[in-house]
Amino acid sequence: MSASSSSSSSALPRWIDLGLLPLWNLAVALGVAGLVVLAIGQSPMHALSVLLQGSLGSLRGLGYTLYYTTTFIFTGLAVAVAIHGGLFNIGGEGQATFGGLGVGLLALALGAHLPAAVLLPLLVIAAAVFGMVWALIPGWLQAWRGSHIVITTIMFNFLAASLNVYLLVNWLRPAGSMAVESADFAESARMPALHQLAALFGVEMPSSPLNLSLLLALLACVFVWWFLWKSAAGYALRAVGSAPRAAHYAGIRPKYQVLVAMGLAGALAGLVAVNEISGVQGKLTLDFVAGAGFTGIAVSLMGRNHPVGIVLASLLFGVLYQGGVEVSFELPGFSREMVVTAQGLIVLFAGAMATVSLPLFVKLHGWLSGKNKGVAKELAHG
Amino acid sequence: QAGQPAVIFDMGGKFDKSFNESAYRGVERWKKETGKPYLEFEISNDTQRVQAIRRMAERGASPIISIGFAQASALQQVAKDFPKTQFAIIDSVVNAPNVQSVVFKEHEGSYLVGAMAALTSKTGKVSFVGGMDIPLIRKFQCGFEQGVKATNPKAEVFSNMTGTTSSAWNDPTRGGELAKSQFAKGSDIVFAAAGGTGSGVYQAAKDAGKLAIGVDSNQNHLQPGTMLTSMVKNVDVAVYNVLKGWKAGVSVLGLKEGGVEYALDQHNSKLISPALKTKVEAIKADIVAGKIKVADYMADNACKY
Amino acid sequence: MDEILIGSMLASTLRVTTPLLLCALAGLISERSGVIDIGLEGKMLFAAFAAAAAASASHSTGMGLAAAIAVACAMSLIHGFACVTHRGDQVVSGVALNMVAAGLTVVLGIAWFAQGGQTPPITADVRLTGLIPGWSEPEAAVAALGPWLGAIVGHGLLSHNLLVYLAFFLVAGVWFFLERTKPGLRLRAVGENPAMVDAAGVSVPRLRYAALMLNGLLCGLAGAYLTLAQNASFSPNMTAGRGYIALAAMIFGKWKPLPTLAACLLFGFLDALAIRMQGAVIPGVGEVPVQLIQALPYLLTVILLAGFIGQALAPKALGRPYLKER
Amino acid sequence: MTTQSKGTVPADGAPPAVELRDISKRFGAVQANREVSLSVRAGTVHGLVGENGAGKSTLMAILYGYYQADSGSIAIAGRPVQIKDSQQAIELGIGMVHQHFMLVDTLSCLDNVMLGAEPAFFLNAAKRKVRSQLQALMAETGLHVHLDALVGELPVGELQRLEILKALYRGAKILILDEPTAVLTPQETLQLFETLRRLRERGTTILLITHKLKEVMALCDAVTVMRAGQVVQTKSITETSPEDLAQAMVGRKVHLGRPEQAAAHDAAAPLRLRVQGLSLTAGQAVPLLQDIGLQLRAGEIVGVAGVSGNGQTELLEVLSGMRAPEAGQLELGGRRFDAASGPWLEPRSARECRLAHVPEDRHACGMVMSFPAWETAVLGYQDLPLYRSGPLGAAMNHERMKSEAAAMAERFDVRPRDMNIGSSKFSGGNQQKLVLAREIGQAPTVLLVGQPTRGVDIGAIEFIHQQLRALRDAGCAVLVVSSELDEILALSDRVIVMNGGRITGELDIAECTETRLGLLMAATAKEETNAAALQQA
Ligand SMILES: Nc1ncnc2c1ncn2[C@@H]1O[C@H](COP(=O)(O)OP(=O)(O)OP(=O)(O)O)[C@@H](O)[C@H]1O
Ligand SMILES: Nc1ncnc2c1ncn2[C@@H]1O[C@H](COP(=O)(O)OP(=O)(O)OP(=O)(O)O)[C@@H](O)[C@H]1O
Ligand SMILES: [Mg+2]
Ligand SMILES: [Mg+2]
Repeated sequence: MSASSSSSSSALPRWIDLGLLPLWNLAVALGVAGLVVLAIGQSPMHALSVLLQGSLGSLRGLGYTLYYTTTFIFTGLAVAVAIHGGLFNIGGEGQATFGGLGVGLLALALGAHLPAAVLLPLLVIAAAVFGMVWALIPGWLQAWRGSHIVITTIMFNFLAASLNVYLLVNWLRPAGSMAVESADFAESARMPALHQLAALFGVEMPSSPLNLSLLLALLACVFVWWFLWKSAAGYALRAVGSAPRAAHYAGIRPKYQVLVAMGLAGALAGLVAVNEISGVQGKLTLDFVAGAGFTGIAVSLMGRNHPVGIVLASLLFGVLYQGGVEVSFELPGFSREMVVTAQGLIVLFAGAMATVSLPLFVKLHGWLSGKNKGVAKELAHG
Repeated sequence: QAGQPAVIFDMGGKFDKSFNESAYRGVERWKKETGKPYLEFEISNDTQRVQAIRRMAERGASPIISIGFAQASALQQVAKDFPKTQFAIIDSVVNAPNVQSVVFKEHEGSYLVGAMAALTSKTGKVSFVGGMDIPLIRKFQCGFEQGVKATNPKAEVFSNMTGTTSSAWNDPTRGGELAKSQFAKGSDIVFAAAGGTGSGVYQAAKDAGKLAIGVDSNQNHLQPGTMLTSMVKNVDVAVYNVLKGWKAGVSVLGLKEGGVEYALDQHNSKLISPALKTKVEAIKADIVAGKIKVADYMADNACKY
Repeated sequence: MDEILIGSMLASTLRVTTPLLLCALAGLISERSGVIDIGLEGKMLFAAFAAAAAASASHSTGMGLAAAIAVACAMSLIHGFACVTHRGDQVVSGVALNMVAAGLTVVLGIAWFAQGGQTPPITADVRLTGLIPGWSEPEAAVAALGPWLGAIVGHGLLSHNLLVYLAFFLVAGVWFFLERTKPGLRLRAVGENPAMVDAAGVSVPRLRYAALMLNGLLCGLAGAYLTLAQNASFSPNMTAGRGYIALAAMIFGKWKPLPTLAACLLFGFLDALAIRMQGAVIPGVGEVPVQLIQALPYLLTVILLAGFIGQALAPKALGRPYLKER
Repeated sequence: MTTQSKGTVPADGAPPAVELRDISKRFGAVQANREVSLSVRAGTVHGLVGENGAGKSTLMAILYGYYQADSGSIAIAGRPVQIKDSQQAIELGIGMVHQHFMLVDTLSCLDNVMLGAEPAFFLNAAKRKVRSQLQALMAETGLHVHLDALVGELPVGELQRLEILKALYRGAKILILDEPTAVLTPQETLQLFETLRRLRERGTTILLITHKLKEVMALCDAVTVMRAGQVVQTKSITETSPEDLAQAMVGRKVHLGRPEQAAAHDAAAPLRLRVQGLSLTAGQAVPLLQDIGLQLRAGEIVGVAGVSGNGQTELLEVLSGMRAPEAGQLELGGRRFDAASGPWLEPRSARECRLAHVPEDRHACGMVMSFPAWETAVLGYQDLPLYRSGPLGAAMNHERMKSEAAAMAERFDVRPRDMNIGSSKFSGGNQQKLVLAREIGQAPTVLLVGQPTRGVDIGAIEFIHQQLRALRDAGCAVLVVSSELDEILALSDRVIVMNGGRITGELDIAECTETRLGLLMAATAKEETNAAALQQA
């Protein structure tokens, strides 16, 4: 179950296919979610306005939205890179958890001794390396032992969770503390939050978990884009992903490409920890990934496995998460489960059913244009 | 909205049938009596804790009650930004001038139900099902074991933990399996401290004709007739009192203060013989009087007794 | 004593295996027809809710089962509408269904029963009880049949409810359906080469919808088992990842019924084993950390997978929506 | 172009078996068929020829209900019909043998035949019925297949027969064959034609798409020529000739038949490649290659003839390093490889030794279908410095890739020229040109070519052959594997015949005649392949 086809249609120009259509789908999805809100006796319009107000309307709200976005960008990329290598990585959850271990252990060990300028880069590396390791093992098992990546990554999610609990409860937890979390990191191990940086420049900004990791995430996007479509390694990776035999013919070793794909994917997932652990919590906690690994699957596929798409999809999910919180604040009786339901519906209609209205658009576009005739002739002569 | 109190439930959600739900009952009672409204929020990931507390504070809510130790560090952060606002936290201690901390001596209550189990067990084997292997649960476990062993030194205690992911608190099926495995080893009374997982444990006990002990809330009604008792942790009372009269500082509620107790109601009255009741009351008195010292796991991260 | 232990372990293995097995078979049928099903978790969850809700409301086991199957099939239909009819992404659709199920079950539960998403417990007479209910207690079985026979055969094998035996019977059923019947042949073919099936004059969508209906049926049974047999009420997210484990078991079983059964039994057994190993003490080392034991089933799975099970070949057309273009 | 008697052939009393009127079909930008009219007399073989992408397959797909025409009407035996899907086509007695086989590899031949037309609910019963019917059918038509063998394990020739059986089993009165001989050997082709004639006797109407005009002349009663989605002409076979057809297809004169004399063969020319004792066996000890030894010298084209499935494919795989043999030594570009000791040649090292390889299966091996053509155009050479840029050459040099691709398209007349189009969108013929251009591009000293012109139209064939000869004359050693005897004869200076994984004969082109080669290849070839198939089944 690898690169499942994304719903692009050669018949439509990009601006419709990648611009108008998704927006339309989103509208439809919101409409359906609205019906559910209506069904439970709330006003959809109000809910929607609260959702948007709360997630984009205020600086703090925006901060939270972008903070969620950051995490989803990482997990989304982690899925996308694997898919381009022909692999389905459900292991983001575990890889991120493991990345957390990396950050946690390093921060606790060196936090006291190193300045931020030195420590933070190290933490980023640690997160990436730990996540990478946790993905490389399944990758290796897939390539050399033929163990199916989907099984192993699922199993490794559980394994990472177990290890995390064990270390936290028995080793990292400060004596006498009830909470299952490590001691607080030293300041030098904290990824600076945006409002703190702003404060340095005398700009007053409401505090929010948004931190430099967002920059890291965007850099990761650029890198992934460059890697997949510009670099030689990416060329090999995509070749293996979409035509293993052809890749073999071309002198590319599929086995090693599996390692490359999973390694990179794991590293990206691991970076979640930089945002959550170093950026926000300031300590290693039990369940900081909280399902982001799985959400990454939807993010990546809705973003058509392309960095730009992934950023947009992540933003959408960020809005849904933060907006959802606000909605359950503002609308009494609007439980977090309703938020989850609405999110599910939006993924269903804007993601899975994205092609439902495709024919409509093709027709519409068909009327409005009679171009590409030239190409037609060419091909027909082909 | 200003001046309204606010309650922030943790991951389990306000209907977890035990801890959060107990807190929920507390506010509801206050609401009924005073007719005043209150604000509430259910956490669904780590980051929301700070967010929720801060959000409530900004709206001028006061007092703001955080349910569960997991919110301690979040509260620590926010409380200092809102010195005028009254905060409270259940199950953990936050040292700040504007925070009231309420903690319970779960070990005492657990000791008591442990003793009851030992006194009731025919096989001399009883068991414990925990949600996740974390300090709080070990605290329950440790108290329970003490109670059993102190009452019947020859008694055996089997312990199982449910899982390592957050679903460990919500997996009745697995809870049932754990209980059944313990029954197969001869246990005839099981004490569950595992949130939603518990309901599976109680069901299994009922199906197997064994007895179960509830936790946090009075859960006797869940399986009338096969619930020996419940180790009640009066979070509702605590919350209610905070709402009634908030006062900074730490309040530690044990058997003495009525913070923890064992549940006795129409659902389990048949199971608690007068003889048993007197014995239990005696032990309770001894603990209250300090004649019996119940070791607290948290004291030294080990179950020493 | 230890025969009791073995017996209870056998019993536990079968109990734990059953929902996995039903789910895995459901996934197997769908995926053999070329449709990925990540949504097993969600379908099972919603079915479990439907079963509990309907059974407690109507005081009828039948209603419970019917509701569970109906709901699961409905979700399969949505999946089909998105992925078969409109060629949407099968994985996204599955993920979405899981999210909706996780949320909506609780929302409805609170709305209908006001018990925080739990359903009121269903009465004993409505629940599916064992063939020989008494024997669900080892002691009773032993008393009736003597130690070993009683513990292992009586308690271990004969103390279960109908769904358990049905699940195991269905393995044979699914195998026979796939390998020995006309629709089965077509289903296998459509998962490998839909264009061929189409050219042979058989409708690809109709076949895949049919597969999805069977898939719904089985998911429904799996969910119903959780709330009508293993437990007596629904509680939020009670499937706790079993859908994904079932998915793993199906792949482990290489999309074939019998190997899938083996994989499910393995998971069930390892689980039962791990439960009983908690608190075990290794001489010298001391007590094994409970987390390690809890991780054991997953660890062993990985090792077995790497050690003995070779390449698993998925159906060729799996995950590829079918259009009539090359 | 000759437009006389465009459309239908003069009708006699009986209504035509098939009557297509003004069929149009477009795929997005592409007008695949433009107002095509065609009528086929019952009980005749009607040829359909045209360049790659001319619209032949599409037209037939429409007749078979696989695609829906945008406009136009269809009449079967004079009765106007709407063919909504293949089911209907089948009910109307139309059978189709697709260009890309419509078979399920993981099922047995028997299952494949009855799929969709199972006579009973339970397969055992169904199989019993079908088996007996098929045995009768096989006896009657001479189409022989191993009913219980898995399709994935059978040689293409047999699959071809299986496809026809499938159609006949469904009671096809009108049989459409899309490039049936593209993958067959002369023997198999002759057999096929025998069968088709016999079917015609039985009154079956046959529509035959092919790129081989000889076949048209040999078999057809009438022939229609298509170009760019339109019908150019329809003539009865007696009024036309290969040259006439070729001209109509391509729109210019095409040189057909035996080429100019082969290169003077000199034994002194430097040795480019030598293998000895090459042997390879499949999983279940089925021998694929047995003790193969051959040499390639500069400036010669060596043709490998043989019934497909007799080891040619494997030979290419081994020589190109895609597959390591159990035993054998290889000398290439001054490097020695021994399967027994040390690693075998790998595709990468092969290219370092300036060995280029045009694979048999261009769809799965030669290109990455999901890549744009300009990315496919460097496949295998992605590591060449000229395609790299940036520090350490970590990045691909897209400008360079695109310009090179454009140059290839220009030199090899790949259509369309636009290299940004997806590789899959090019017709096989043009795909083949692109791959060839890529492999020849780096001036190799050894070139391995598998089925250079399979499914390629005559215009392109002529061109590709010219290119191969030019390369030889430039001093490259070329090994051509082809199941087309014509092609072998047209290209080779020396011919090797393979049979059952062995080299059963080596002839100089001078001593080659079609019959002689045919005999060498055919000798017990069938038994061989059957044996292999049975072993595997
Ligand atoms: N599935 C398709 N989607 C889009 N365009 C198509 C499709 N099939 C064919 N075409 C277009 O229609 C034209 C005719 O295709 P067709 O397969 O009929 O050519 P052909 O005559 O069979 O070529 P060949 O001789 O190589 O088989 C092609 O040039 C192509 O551009
Ligand atoms: N998805 C598609 N979109 C556009 N055109 C297509 C598509 N698939 C096939 N075609 C066109 O259909 C025509 C026939 O395709 P096909 O693969 O039959 O070519 P071909 O020459 O027959 O290849 P071969 O005979 O070697 O299989 C080609 O011209 C190709 O351009
Ligand atoms: Mg064609
Ligand atoms: Mg062709």
